[in-house]
Formats: sequence, C-alpha cells, structure tokens
Amino acid sequence: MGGVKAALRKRYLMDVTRVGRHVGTDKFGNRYYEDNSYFIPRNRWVEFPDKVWLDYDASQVPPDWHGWLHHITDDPPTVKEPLTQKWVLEHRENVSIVPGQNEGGQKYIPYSTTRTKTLGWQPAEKKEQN
Amino acid sequence: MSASGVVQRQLKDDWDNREYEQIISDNIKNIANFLSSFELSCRSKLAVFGSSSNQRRHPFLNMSSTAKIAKTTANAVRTVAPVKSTNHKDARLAVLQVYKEFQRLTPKFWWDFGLQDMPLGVFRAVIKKQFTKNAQLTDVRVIDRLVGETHQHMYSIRYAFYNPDHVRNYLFAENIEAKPKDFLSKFLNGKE
Amino acid sequence: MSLASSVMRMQMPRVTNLVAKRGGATGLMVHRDTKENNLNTKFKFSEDNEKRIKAILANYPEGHKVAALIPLLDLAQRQHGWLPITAMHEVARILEVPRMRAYEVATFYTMFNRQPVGKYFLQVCATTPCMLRGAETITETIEKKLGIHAGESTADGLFTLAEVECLGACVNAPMVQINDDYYEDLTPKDMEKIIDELKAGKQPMKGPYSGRLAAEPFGGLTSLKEKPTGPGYGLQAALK
Amino acid sequence: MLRTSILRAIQAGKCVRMASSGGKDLPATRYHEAKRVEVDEILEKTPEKTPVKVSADETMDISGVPLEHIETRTARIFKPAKEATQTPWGNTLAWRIELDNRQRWENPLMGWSSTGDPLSNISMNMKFASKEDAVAFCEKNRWDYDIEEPNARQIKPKNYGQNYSWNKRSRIGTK
Amino acid sequence: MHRVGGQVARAAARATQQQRTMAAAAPAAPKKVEVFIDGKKLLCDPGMTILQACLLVGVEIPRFCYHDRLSIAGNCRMCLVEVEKSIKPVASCAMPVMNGMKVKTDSDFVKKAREGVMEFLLTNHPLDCPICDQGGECDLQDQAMTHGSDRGRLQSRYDGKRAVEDKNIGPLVKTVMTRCIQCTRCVRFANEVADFPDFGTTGRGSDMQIGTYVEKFFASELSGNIIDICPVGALTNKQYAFTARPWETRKTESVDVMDAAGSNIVLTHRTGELLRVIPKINDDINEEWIGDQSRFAIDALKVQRLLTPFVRGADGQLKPASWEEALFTVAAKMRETPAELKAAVVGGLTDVETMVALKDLFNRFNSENVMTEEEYPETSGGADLRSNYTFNDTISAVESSDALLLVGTNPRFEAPTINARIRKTFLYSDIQIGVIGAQTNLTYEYDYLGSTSKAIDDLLAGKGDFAKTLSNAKNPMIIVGAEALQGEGGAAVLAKLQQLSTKLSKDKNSKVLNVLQRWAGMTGALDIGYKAGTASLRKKPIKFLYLVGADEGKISRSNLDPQAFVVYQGHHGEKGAELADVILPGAAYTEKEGTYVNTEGRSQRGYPAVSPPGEARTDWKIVRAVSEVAGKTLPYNEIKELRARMSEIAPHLVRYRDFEPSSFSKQALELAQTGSSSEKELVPKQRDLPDYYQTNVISRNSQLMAATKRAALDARENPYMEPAVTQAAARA
Repeated sequence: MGGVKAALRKRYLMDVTRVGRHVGTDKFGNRYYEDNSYFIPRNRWVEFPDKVWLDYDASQVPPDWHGWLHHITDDPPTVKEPLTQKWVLEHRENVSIVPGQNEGGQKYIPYSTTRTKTLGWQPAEKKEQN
Repeated sequence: MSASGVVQRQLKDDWDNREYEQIISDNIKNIANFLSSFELSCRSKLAVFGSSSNQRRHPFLNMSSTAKIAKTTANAVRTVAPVKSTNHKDARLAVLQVYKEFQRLTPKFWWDFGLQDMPLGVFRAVIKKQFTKNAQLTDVRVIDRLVGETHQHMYSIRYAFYNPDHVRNYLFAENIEAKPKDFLSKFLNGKE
Repeated sequence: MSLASSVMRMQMPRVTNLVAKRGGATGLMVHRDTKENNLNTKFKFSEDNEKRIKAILANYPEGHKVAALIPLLDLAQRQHGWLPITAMHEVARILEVPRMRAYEVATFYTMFNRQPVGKYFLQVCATTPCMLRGAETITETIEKKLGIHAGESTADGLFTLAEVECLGACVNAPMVQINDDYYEDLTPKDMEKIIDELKAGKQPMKGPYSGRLAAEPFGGLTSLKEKPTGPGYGLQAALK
Repeated sequence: MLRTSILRAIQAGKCVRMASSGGKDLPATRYHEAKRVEVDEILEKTPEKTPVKVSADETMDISGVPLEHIETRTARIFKPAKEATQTPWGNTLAWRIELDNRQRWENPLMGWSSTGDPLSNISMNMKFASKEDAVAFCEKNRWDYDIEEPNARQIKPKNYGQNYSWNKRSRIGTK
Repeated sequence: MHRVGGQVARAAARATQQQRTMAAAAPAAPKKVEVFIDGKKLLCDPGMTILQACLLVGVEIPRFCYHDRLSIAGNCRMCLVEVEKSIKPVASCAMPVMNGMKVKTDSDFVKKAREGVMEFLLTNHPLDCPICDQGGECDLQDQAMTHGSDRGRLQSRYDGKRAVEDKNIGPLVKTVMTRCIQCTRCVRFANEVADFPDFGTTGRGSDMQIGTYVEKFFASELSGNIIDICPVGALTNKQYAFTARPWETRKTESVDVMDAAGSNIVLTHRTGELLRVIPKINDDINEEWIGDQSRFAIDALKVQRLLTPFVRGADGQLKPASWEEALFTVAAKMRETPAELKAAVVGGLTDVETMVALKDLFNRFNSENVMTEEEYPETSGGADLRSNYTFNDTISAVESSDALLLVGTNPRFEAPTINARIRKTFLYSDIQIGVIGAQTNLTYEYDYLGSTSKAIDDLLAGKGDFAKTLSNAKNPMIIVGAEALQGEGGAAVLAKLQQLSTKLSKDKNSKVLNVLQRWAGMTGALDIGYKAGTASLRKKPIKFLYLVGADEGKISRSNLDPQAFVVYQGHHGEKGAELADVILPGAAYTEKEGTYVNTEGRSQRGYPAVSPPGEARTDWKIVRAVSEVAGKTLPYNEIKELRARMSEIAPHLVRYRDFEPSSFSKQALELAQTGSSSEKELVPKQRDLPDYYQTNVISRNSQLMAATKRAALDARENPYMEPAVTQAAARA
C-alpha cells in the first residue's frame, strides 16, 4: 500500500505499520480501517490525513464515525446512515487542550465565578487632551 | 516612535540588561559554589588523613543567628535536667561517634540514592556540612536531640524509607522556588 | 417580615382588642396621622386658659416649668375634648420643652385621650368590686342602647364608651363616670334613664341612684353609734 | 498407623531438642517455664544525671521553622480592647500576641481567602497570663516585639443624686 | 459624674495612670470609706456607688441600664445586691457606699433576685436569637446564661407575647423594638451625649416603647453609637445586618482617619473582607464614641477602587498597565524634569510613612516642592513651631477648663468625638462657652460673639462680658479651626489669638491656644516639614506633579505646565485620578500599617485589617519602588528601618500614644504678624448636619453616606422635626 515511503511515513506518524480493510473515509479525510484478526479494541483504527501531520487528535473523529470506531455500534455510517437533526452543529475539533494562543476564540479558559469583593474604578472615556 | 513604543523598547532593554546581569551573576555563583565544594572536599580528605583526635569544632559564623543569640544571652543561665549526656564532653563524643558512623554509611547512601552525579568526596563534604551547620550549639540537650535525629536518619537511609527526591530536596533544596529577596522583586511579586 | 412576626400577626387581632377593651381609649403608643389628628388640626388655648396657664406657671420655680406639663395637658384636653398632637406641640412650645417630653407624659397617663372622644365620655368601672355588683350588665345595657362596643364612639359623636380600671367608688358599685361626675349604685334601668337625659341635653342627677346620700350604710349606722369621746379621753393620770 | 507414627516423630523431635540444648539456657517456650525478670535488669543502667547549665535558648535552632519566620517577624504584645458592643470586661484580661500581616490574598478561581503565613492565626488562640510570659515567648521564637500598654480603665465616682440636682445643667428631665 | 474631691490632676506620663484613678488629688484628701464586699475589705472614695466599689475589688456585677458614660437610671434592677441590715435588695448602681457597709454579691438572696429580674425581662423578649445580629455579643444572652433560670412561667397562650412595631430612625440604625428591654440607655445617650431630645419612652407598663413617637430621622453625628450602647438586638447596624457573627470575625485595633481626632477603632473583618468598624475605649481621645462617618463610610472601600496601575497612552486614554511599566514611566519622567519643576502634593488621609518616603525621594532629586493639599498660614514661625498647628492642651484638658472660646470652627461636624467631650463638660461643670463664627446648634449653650475677626479684637480689648469670664477663668481654653486660619486674613487671626492666649494663660503648662485640624494626615505632614498649601505650586510651571491621595481638587491642569506629567497615587479613582497620566494604586487606611498624628500631636499606629485589593500596594512601598527604579534608592526596605528614619526626623513619631507637649509659644507670638487690622469672615463651612457626611474621598464614594445625607436633608423638611425655635429657645 503506497510502497516503502508510505510505510515509513505511517511508521513515523503512527508508530505502527498495520494494514487493514479500508471501511470508509469521512469529510475531514480521516480514513477508517478494520482488521478483525486483532482483538476488539485494536481491530478498528483511524488514519488522519497528512495535512494534519502530527497534530492529530481523537476529537477530530466526527460523531457519525465515532460510534463505529469505539465499538458503540457495528455498522459504520457507510452501512447505516446515522440519524441526525437539523440543529446538529458542524463537528469541530476540541481546541481547548491545544497549547498556544486562542486564535479562534473557541478555547475555554477557566475564570473565577465568585462575587468580586472590590469593584475597580474605570477611567473616563477618551478625553481630547494632548 | 510613539511615546509608549519608546517606553516599550526602553522597558525591553532594561529587562534585557537585567537578564544579562542575572546570567553573569548566576555564572559567578556557580563558580563560587564549585570552588567552595572543591575546597570542602579537599578539607574532608585532609580531615580523613589527618584524623587527629582533637579536631577543633571550628566556629561556624551565621551572622543573623549570632546577632540574635547575642541579644538573648542576656537571659539568666538556667540549670536544667539533661536528656542523655550530662556534660559537654559526652555530647561532643556522641556527635563525633555518630558523625563517623554516618560517614561510614555515606558510600551506601551515595550509591543507593542515585547521587552519583557528584563525586563521593563532595557528597561526604555535603554530609559534613549538615553537621557543621549546627556547630554553634552549646545546649547539651539540643545536641543530644540532634544526635538522636541523626540516628533516625541513618536508620531510614539504611532501610530506604526516604526517596531520592526527598533527599535531594533536603540536602540541596533544588526545586524549592526561591522567594524573592531584594525589595523590588518582592514588590513586583506582590505576594508580600 | 420574618416568620416569627408573621405568626404574631395571626394572633394579633385577638390580642389587641383584648388589651384595648381593658386599656380604655388610650390606643397606640405611636402617633398615626389621621383625618382629625394631624399637624393641621387647629389648637389654640382660649384667653381664660392663657390666664390659667400664667397662674399655673407662677407656682413653679424658675427653670422647673416642665413640672407644669400635666396641668397644661389637662387644660388642653378640657378645652378641646381630647388631645391632638398639635395640642401637645403647643404645650411643649409654651413650656419651652422638647416635644418628646409632652408625648411621654400624654402617652403615660390613660386619662389623656389621644383619639377623638364623644361629648359624653362614659367610663364604666370594670374592676372586681363593680364586676361583682353587675358592671358588665351596665356595659351591656349601654352597648345595646347606643349600639357601640367598648372603646368606640357613637356616629353622632355624642357618646364614647370605655371600660376603665377602679375609680375608687367601690362602696357604690356598680358606677359609671361621665366626664367629671360619678353616677353610682346603678341599675340597668337607671343607666338607660341617664342616657336618655343626656341625649335630651339635660343634666342627670349625680351621685348614687339608690336613694343614699353618699356611701352611708342602708340600714342606718352599724358602728360609731355612741357620742364621740371628746378631749382628755385616755390621757395618762399624771397629765390629767 | 500413620497418625501414631507422626505423633511419635513429634515426640522424638521435642525430646531431641530438650537433650541437645542442655536445659539451662533454653528459651522458655512454655508458659509455665516463664521466669520473672526485674525491669532494671533488662534496661541498661541509666547514668545518674547531674543538672546542666544552659545559657542561650537554642530550642529555636532545631524547631525547623524556616528562617523567614524567625528573624524578620515583628510581634505586637497587647491586651485586646473591650468589645464595644458589650459591657463586661472579661475578654480584656489575657495578653495576646499578634504578628505582622503577611501574604494574604484571594484565591483567583474560588475567591477563598488564602495565606502563605503559617503564623497568621496565632493571635486568635494564644493567651498569656502576663506580659512577661508573652515577652518570653517572643524571645524564644526570636521575634522582634513591641509592647502596647492597654488604656487603663478609669473609674470616676458617679452619683445618682446629680440627675435631680437643683440648679445644675446635669439635671435630667427625661425620666 | 460630678467629680468629688476637685479636679483630678492630669498626669501626662502613662505609668501613673493606675494610681491616678485611686488618688483623688483634691487639696484635702477626702476621708476614705470602708466597705466589705463578699468579706473583702476595701477603702474607696465616698462618692462611689456599690457597683463601682465591687469593680475595684474585681467583682463585675451584671447590669443593663448602667453605663459608665451615661447618667444612672437604675430601672433595670439587674444589679441588685444584698446589703446587710436592709430587708430589700439594693440597686448597687445607684446606692452610694456608706462607711461600714457589708455587701454580698453572690448570696442566694441575690441569685434569686437576679433570676426573677431575668425572667421578667425574658417574658417580653422575642425568641429572635437565630435572626438577631447581636447574637454572640448580647448582654441579655450572657446574663441569662449565667444568672437566669432554665424555665419561664409565661403562659403565652393566654396573655400572648408583647410585640412592638419597628421604628424608622434613618438609614444607619436598624430597629427591632420588640427586642427592646426598656433599659433607656439609648434615651439617655440621645438626650445627654448626642443632644437629640426626640428619643423617649411612650406608654407604660408592658406597653412602654422606646422611640420618637412620630417617625423622624435620628439627626445626630454620633447616632451610630447607640448601636454599641444597646445591650440587646433592638438597635443594630443596618449596614452590618445579617453579615457575620462575632465569633467568626477577627478584630484588628487601628486608628480612624475620617477626622483629625484620631479616635481608636476596632476593625472587624473576616476572610479578607472588612465588615464593620466599632470604637475602642481611649479616655484621652474619643472616650467610647466614634462619629458616624468613621463607622459607616467603609462601604466606600469596596467601590471605585484603583486596582491596577494605569498609564495614559499616546491617544490620551488611560489603559491598565503592569507595575514595571508604570514605575518605569514615572522614574523616567522623574529623572528628566529638573529639580525645581518637580512637585509633590500630599492629601489629607496619608500616613506619615508615605510622606517621609516621598519627602526623602524628592530631596534626593534635590527638589523641595513637597506640600500638603490643605493650606495653613506660614507666619508666626509657620510649621516650624509646633504650638502653631497642634491642639496644645490635650483633648482631655477640655474637661478641666472652665471657659472655652471656639473660633471659626464647628467641632460638632469637624471632630464629633471632641464635641461630645465639650458637651460632657458643659453638662457636668459650669463651663462658659463663647463662639465666634456661625450661630448653629452646637449641642450646648454658648454666647455668640459675632462672625468676624473683629470679635477677637473686642476680646483682646476686654469689651463684652464673655471677655470678663475669659479673663477671670482659672484655665481658659481657645479652640480655633484650621479653616479659620486659611486664606489671607488667617495669619492675622492666628497672631491675635496668640496674643489673647498669652494674655489669658495662668499657669505654665496650659497653652490656652489649640488648633483643631480637619485632616488626619495634616499634623503629621507639618511635623516632618511639608509646606502647607499648594500656593507655591503656582509660581513656577510645574512639569512633574506627584499626587498622593490629593482629591480635594485644589490643583487642576491649568495651574501646571501644559505638558505637565501628573502621577496619582491613591486608593480611590476621583478628581485626582482623572487628572493623572500615571495612576499607582495605593492602600486605604484599613489595608496598611501606618502612623497618624492626631490634632493633639499624639502619633498613633494603624494596623492593616485586610490586604490591599487587586494589584494595589502599600503606599510607602510604591514610593520606595519608584525611588529604586529611578536610581535614587531610598535606604530602607522594611517598615522598621523606615520608622528608624522617622524617629531621626521627629522622635515623637515613634513614641506611640504619648502626648508630646509643644513649646515656644512665646517665640511664636514674637514672630506673629500682629497689627494688621483686616477683618476676616470666620464662619465655618460645615454648619448643618447634611454637611457632615461627605468630607473626604472615602465618604464621598460611600452609598450609605449619600443616603444618610439625603435622609438628613429630608429630615429638615419633616414637619414633626423639632423646630429650631423651641430647641434654641430651650437652650438660650
């Protein structure tokens, strides 16, 4: 599958070289494989696209494949389309644990919820003064 | 160059050269430490060779505590019931005896607790420093108490009750974050 | 309002009317502005009262005018019928004394009425001797006749009924005090006759209605029959 | 058969042991063989203790209190003020020690009040009978101390009659 | 409390305090009375009551209506004791001791009496302890535990339990009158100490209620003290309602900065939050009272606070900054500006440590423009002679004076605790008081001598009967407000008063002339050499201005150079902060250890209850940090070293709570600017109660003070309020 270079790259990215039946691919480009010769948790795995390189994260797996990957169900979305509602959001990766700045503004930063005992003074708005 | 920009740059320069100073002073400190430990290790070696019995307990001057003791010597001399040794000579013998026993234990201590990153001689000097630290004590009961504690330490070391990090922290206080000393950093730290 | 006081309020009506019935017409110990009793009720001492006040004030030494508080309040009540708050202020102004001193004295004494009182103030004595002699029946007859309860006034403002403590006429129980006169040894019938005469505006007979002159026993004297002993009685022999 | 041979073997083992150890210094394994031994035979002889002279109070050196809490602390020795909301003077009899305020901040997340100073609560539960005890305690702990004398209680003679004094301003018409 | 045996000589030294209470220093020592209390023999002054005699022996008799500083009522009957040969128990608070009296305070007879009184008090007392604020510090609770019985015989099903409606006497004091036990302490306090005659008892028997009969505001500046005086939870602190229990709170004893008297206070706080301020007894300064401002203005310490340093960006907008940046900007600007174009102005609430550090910093930049915001005349020796600006005879000397002249001051609102002492002297001695200034209700009768300095000339010339009373008074006293000496005629007024005081002074150690300052930090500033007033600021175009807590708006951008750089250091954002280019957040008086010199010149130590909020730091440490960043490091790092420096400047600054008599009054007279005949208006600014509530930056930011001021203003329109006419008439 893609020769030695691909195997080496897979080895580097995923520390394991395994070949399995390609079950399907989701819209983020994660490819899902199955090899039932392994025991239960190891028989289904996901390979993240090269674009993600080393920043892959379990939260990148969308919910429809998540059920199959974690043995919640046995039929992947390719076999049985999971039912979805219109209000379900577009899946997004969990960025809170990603170190680094909060560009997208999605990061959850813990804040104090207690009553502020002392209220600070706010300076007056911009004053036209040199 | 907006005023605050200039200020920012000046501020950055100021902190850079503070950092520079810091690096230089750290280097000096390291060298000083090395020198002092080197000197201590030589002395410990001399002490081992020259093991003359009348080793003088050299006065270990700790500036602030002496000042404090000077202030409190005013109170009257009290006679109290001793703990174990009744006079100064016994206490001294007990200390020397436990010190020698500890030095016999040091190689095992040094090996078992993974302190190989320093030569054994230096480690012996460190152990010696733990003893000379309390050189200025005169109260016989306090000395007895410390001797007893040293016996407990030896027992724990022999049966590995302590773990290496605990030992390193106690002897070298490596990972205790140093509290700011000078006024400005205490002021900026704000926790005062 | 905390739970305790809300529980208190449930019992409150039962308690206060109990107190009011026995407390006479004094009412609350705190001022409430009402239609009749507020700062605009006019009150001015009449001329002869002014003269009486000067005479009263002359009795007291310099700097002790506050002692004339009770006589002046009484004068004000006699002139106005009851004591509005402006009367108390007027008295305090005359005596140059903080108003609170006037409030304290007025609220302390039950005979100062700080609520409007009818032209004839029927005070039925309800203490034990009168009660044994039928004071309650007297009160019932009055209540039936005038259609009011104790502590209330008739609509036309003529009568006010109150049950008061002992008025010191136990020997002539049962009795009622109307304004300043005592009507004693009453029977319900006498009571109705008095009310009719009062309604008619006449002055009913004061004193006991049992034919007695005052408090002498019915069947003639039972003690002190012999002649009084006179001077020198029982003196020591040596001094005789 | 088997059982009797086992019993005989045990019997033999016991008597072998009896024979080999020569009986005298055999440890008393049976309850009835226990012998009474005096206590001071077991304990080593304690040396007779003569009192020792002690000049400086060095207990602080082995107390393990970090240096910053010994040298740089200043203590205030005082008698607490009478509680203004009550009349009795019972709480003002004992002497108290209060140390300088240090490192009190508010926990950023939960708002709890935190302190980095282990000695910040001693003024609430340490009472001293006399000023000298408090001073001795401070010196033992090697704190700087300054003593604050309490405001002495003044008992000025009062008299009831002056409420009714004839011509003085102290006459009170309120009662 | 008419003192028997003549005036007690006021020994200055603290050590003689103990003997002084015993020694009656009348010319002929009165014959001591011999009393036996519980078998213990005692010799005491004849005028004492049994309760006081028992106190000397160490027995503290339970009581409700008795209070040391009020007249004796004797109506609570809790202090009954058994006196031999008297069949009835005796009220020990009122009964004077007689020779050979044998008193038993813990016999069965007395225990039974106390139990009976306790039961009567508790029958009409609601079971409010769980919701009552006084719980934990309530006399009734304690004495019920020690002296009461374990059951009550009230059949509440038949008689019901008395309930009294709650009164509304203003936003400061919360009244739950059902809890009242009619001990009439509040009535006596209101009538005697606070001169608010509208408090009284209405009704009688179980209907007796304490109150004002008509709803009115408790219009007095000492109204907060009835909260402490009330032994039960009837009168409690509305601000502190349902906040904390006494056993949860920590107490820190400190000094109050709201007025110049330096009254002793106790700060009650819990988990780093200041909860309330209560007075601490100090017989030399504030006896047992504190003004309403000191007690209630602390809610301002939670709002409008400066929490982080601010630096004004190029666009003129103040932005939060870090401490390094703020310090660095200030230090850079400080190094740039030449010495004489630098100035520092210190506000009225600053502690002496900050002022010393600031003066040292400016002197290291060899600039001498260090001044206070409050003005004070420079003449007759100016701030060099201490007798010019302190209260030379101690506050407690007012009690022994027999003629008092108040010039251009209204002590009722400038220093309520001192005014309470003047009123106490007025009531219990025949002191004659004359006032030059405004004709307002000062809570005591006085002879009004006029509103201009001409009246002082008449006194100098001896015209008018008050001049006669002054001249033949044994120890006369003149109290002049600092306000009267400000402005251009102030120097002349000071000179005339110094002349008058030297003319009047009889014995050597009474200086007659006393200046009553209006700010807590003013005397301390003048002691360490600050120039008074910002007049000298306007002479040169100041380029660098360092304001410390100066919020009275005496300086504006117009008196400075257009490109002036203003630094504001303080705890509240108000006029000063808007003016500033850099704001350094400092600590308020409850958050730092500070020294405050009160108007007598007595230095007192304030202790921190809570730590400064947010990024704020202690003031003197900020100045010390600026000095280090600016390169001219000040020699002290610890407060001990700073105090050593302070004792170099003026040793009395570290001799805490000792009164330092000032001298050189004769030299001050020689230097005085006598002879100018200009006439100065001496009417003080604060003349009516609403003016009292908002005087400094803290009370201006306090919601409760604003609400109380509104209540005081509405009270003036309240028709039921006592008309000034009857009061003044009653007084004259």
